[in-house]
Amino acid sequence: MKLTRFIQKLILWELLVGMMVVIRNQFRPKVTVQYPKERIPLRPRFRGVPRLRYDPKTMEELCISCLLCEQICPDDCIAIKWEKAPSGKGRVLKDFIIDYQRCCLCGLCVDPCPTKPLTAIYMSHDYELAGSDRLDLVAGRTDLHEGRTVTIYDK
Amino acid sequence: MGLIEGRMHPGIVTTTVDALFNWARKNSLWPMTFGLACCAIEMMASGASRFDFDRLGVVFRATPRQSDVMIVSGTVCEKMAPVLKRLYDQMPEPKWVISMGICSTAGGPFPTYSVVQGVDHLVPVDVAVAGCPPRPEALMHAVLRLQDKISEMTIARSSSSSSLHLRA
Amino acid sequence: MPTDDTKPPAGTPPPRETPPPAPKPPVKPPDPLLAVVSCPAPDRLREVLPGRVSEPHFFAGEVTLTVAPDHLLEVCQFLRHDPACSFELLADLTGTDFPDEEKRFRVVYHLASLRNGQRLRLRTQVGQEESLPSVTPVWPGANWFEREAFDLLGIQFDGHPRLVRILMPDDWVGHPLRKDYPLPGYPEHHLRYRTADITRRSYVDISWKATGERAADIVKKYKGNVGAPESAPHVPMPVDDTNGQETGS
Amino acid sequence: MFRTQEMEINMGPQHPSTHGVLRLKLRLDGERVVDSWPVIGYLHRGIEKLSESKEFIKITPFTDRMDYVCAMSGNLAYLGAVEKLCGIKVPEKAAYIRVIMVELNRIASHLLWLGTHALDIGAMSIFLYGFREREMILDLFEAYCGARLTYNAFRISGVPADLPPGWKEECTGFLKLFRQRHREYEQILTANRIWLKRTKDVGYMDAEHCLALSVTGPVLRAAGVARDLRKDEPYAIYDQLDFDIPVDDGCDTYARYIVRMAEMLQSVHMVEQCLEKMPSEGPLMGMKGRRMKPRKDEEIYFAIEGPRGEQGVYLISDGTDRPYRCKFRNSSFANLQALAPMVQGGLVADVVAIIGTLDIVLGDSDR
Repeated sequence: MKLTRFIQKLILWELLVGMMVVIRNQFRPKVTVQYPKERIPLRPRFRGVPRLRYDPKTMEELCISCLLCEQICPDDCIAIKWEKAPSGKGRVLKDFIIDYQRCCLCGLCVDPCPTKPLTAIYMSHDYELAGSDRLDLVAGRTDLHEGRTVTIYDK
Repeated sequence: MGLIEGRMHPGIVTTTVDALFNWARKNSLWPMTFGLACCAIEMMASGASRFDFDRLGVVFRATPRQSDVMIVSGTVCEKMAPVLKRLYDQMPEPKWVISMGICSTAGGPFPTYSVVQGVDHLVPVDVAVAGCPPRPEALMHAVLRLQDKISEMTIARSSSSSSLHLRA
Repeated sequence: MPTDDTKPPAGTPPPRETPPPAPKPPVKPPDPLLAVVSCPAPDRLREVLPGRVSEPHFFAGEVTLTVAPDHLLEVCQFLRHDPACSFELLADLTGTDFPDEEKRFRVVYHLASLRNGQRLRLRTQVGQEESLPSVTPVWPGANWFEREAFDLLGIQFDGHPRLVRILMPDDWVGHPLRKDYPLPGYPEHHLRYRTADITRRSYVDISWKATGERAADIVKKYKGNVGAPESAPHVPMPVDDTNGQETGS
Repeated sequence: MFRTQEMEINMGPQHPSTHGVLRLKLRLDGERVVDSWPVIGYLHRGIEKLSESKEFIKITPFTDRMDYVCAMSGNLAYLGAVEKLCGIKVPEKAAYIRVIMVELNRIASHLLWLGTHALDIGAMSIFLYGFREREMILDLFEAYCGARLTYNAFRISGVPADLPPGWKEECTGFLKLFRQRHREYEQILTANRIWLKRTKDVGYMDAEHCLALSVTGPVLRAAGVARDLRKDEPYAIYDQLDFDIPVDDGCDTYARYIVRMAEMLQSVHMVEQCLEKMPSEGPLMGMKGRRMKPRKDEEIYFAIEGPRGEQGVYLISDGTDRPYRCKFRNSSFANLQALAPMVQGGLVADVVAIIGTLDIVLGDSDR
């Protein structure tokens, strides 16, 4: 027993074992993602920046200006402007601004959204959000519907 | 600042030299490890095995003297602000700043007494990334975007007083 | 001191002589949150140090005792060393500001006993001009907690080894966790760098002036007004004057 | 003969091996550390003050950003406190999902600790391997709640969503793989003579001093005290799970390494049990609506066992839907107090190992 331990110590046994692990890992499949060329498929529940959507059938505004998302936002980054509908019932959305400079992507705004089954505000899969200026990161209603224009690299 | 910058008028010489300089600069962007908060973990993740940052020529350096770009990743607090400014001043020219995450971009979710509401009050920001924290791909996207910006730099003399001038 | 088993050894909690004090008549239906829990500490305190602490208050399975600042150290020493209580761990120490009350700050000590598996909250009130005895002789770990309470609330602790600011810069003015301190802070107290006015929705508000356009275009128009990098005033780099001042602990 | 002079050096706040913005002033006599003075607060964001102006439901995202390496347990500690204050019951299935997430995140947190700690000491490859496995856990989180680091995965009284289809299988596959990989980490490090030389008898602190300095978590367990709130004060469904508390009495950096490595395996064991025992049907939220009315002028302290130690939340209610005071007792803050006594008398090269072994997160300590 003592002899084996002595021999193990002499031939740097535990370092050899560790080196074997490293060598074994050389032949494992590579995990590196070549980002601009290939992209990791996002999971369906991935939370990118929040965006607005139209009703897919009628292409009308889904948001009913109930202001619930504005109230629940922990960062106060949502601002909604609305008017009374001409018919006197309901509200008409005038503008919807999300300040991506403040948004912490917590997803709380989607929870109370009353439009069912599709929520008007949803967490998109946009994650390439670099802007050359911080003020590029304020998204108005057009941006929220169509997505911000971002250069996508695929070289 | 180098010796030749801002001395020549735009011409065939400057464009050739520009191409060489910018190629060299943009493909070896060495950021300083300036991890402050949550985003630092994502920055580490982008340097680790899955999103290997070295592929883009981005090698993290632990000292400002050897780095070209400062990735401010995390909340900049009032106590940290002088340190950040000092480290930025220690970096050699030309230098760039990527503001990673909303905390460093605009104070983020913390409009409080101790948080600097945007690192652009301290240092000039070239690329600001939203997200809290941004995915590692988003940081890589910001680096690619910064490379685009670098490739438009010129050493030619410009009308403005600044010798290092962005044509864009 | 601590043993390997966290379960109380047989017979360690002494048999209780008196039943726990009757709670206030519960509102009906009886709230499970107000149930009385068994804790030997109040009874032991009543036996050994009568009159030092108030009657225990029970809420959600937690026991709260109120103690006057004069008796605080005595009670803490007892709770730490008495074998029936044996609160070895000071889990937390913090203060709260109640500006309307006569004694402004409420300081709580969360104690935990590993040997007996008990928790206890000690509570005391202290005024703005008064000071509390430091419990660092009893639990040395109270050092940083007391520094934090001093830093954020301005509570003075007598006998603390080194009561200096811990979270805020050394030259900060004011105690931010007080209720009369505004959340964005006082602009003149931001000593090192005066950042742009900390207002919520500053950019969003601007963009209201014209709706319907892309927000980026809107913002670009008003860029000069909102502390963009070009317009931010140049602030000279202050000297790091804290260097070397506070060495040694 | 030779006159020696003590020298003061300054590590941080921007230093590659301080794990965040910790500043450490050291007074050195040659290579020996005579005295040290940790300076924190470079990441103090005023979350406690901010919480006082927010409703209970809005504070959860901020708890993510305190202990950002293990955000799930921050969420659980805060929500547990709110549920205790308001007397809300959590459905059994939601409790199971919470425990699965917290334990997975504990593995991820320990992997990050292992990678950075080993990197500081000089083992590079373990950093890459650890992050490779950590990414798998982050993928699982992304599939469940949609975020990689700051999850906001739970809501008051439950969880917002069920596990997505196929998640259980993916998780089981990961756990199986992780047991293999865990063996590889042990093969690289546990008997490695360089690792032993760098960690044995470094940063010694016995149980008495740990308790006196309010140190909890793996540091305390590596000093021979089997203190684990999951066993001592069971919350969620930990009383239905079968697990051991790894304890070592080495009191040094190596003992903490052994304890954390064993904890990862225990977490794997716990997640496996949860996946097995979890009811397939059942409600996910215990209450409807968002308004909550806690009892006026009551205070509550609720603590869970985070990956770094006791993670507690102290709330005072004033009867409204906002807390009057919200104090987070975070383990890194208390554990950092042990840094100065630990490095005292040691070599300056060991300071890095000791910072790593405490497993501090500065967002956690500065709040």
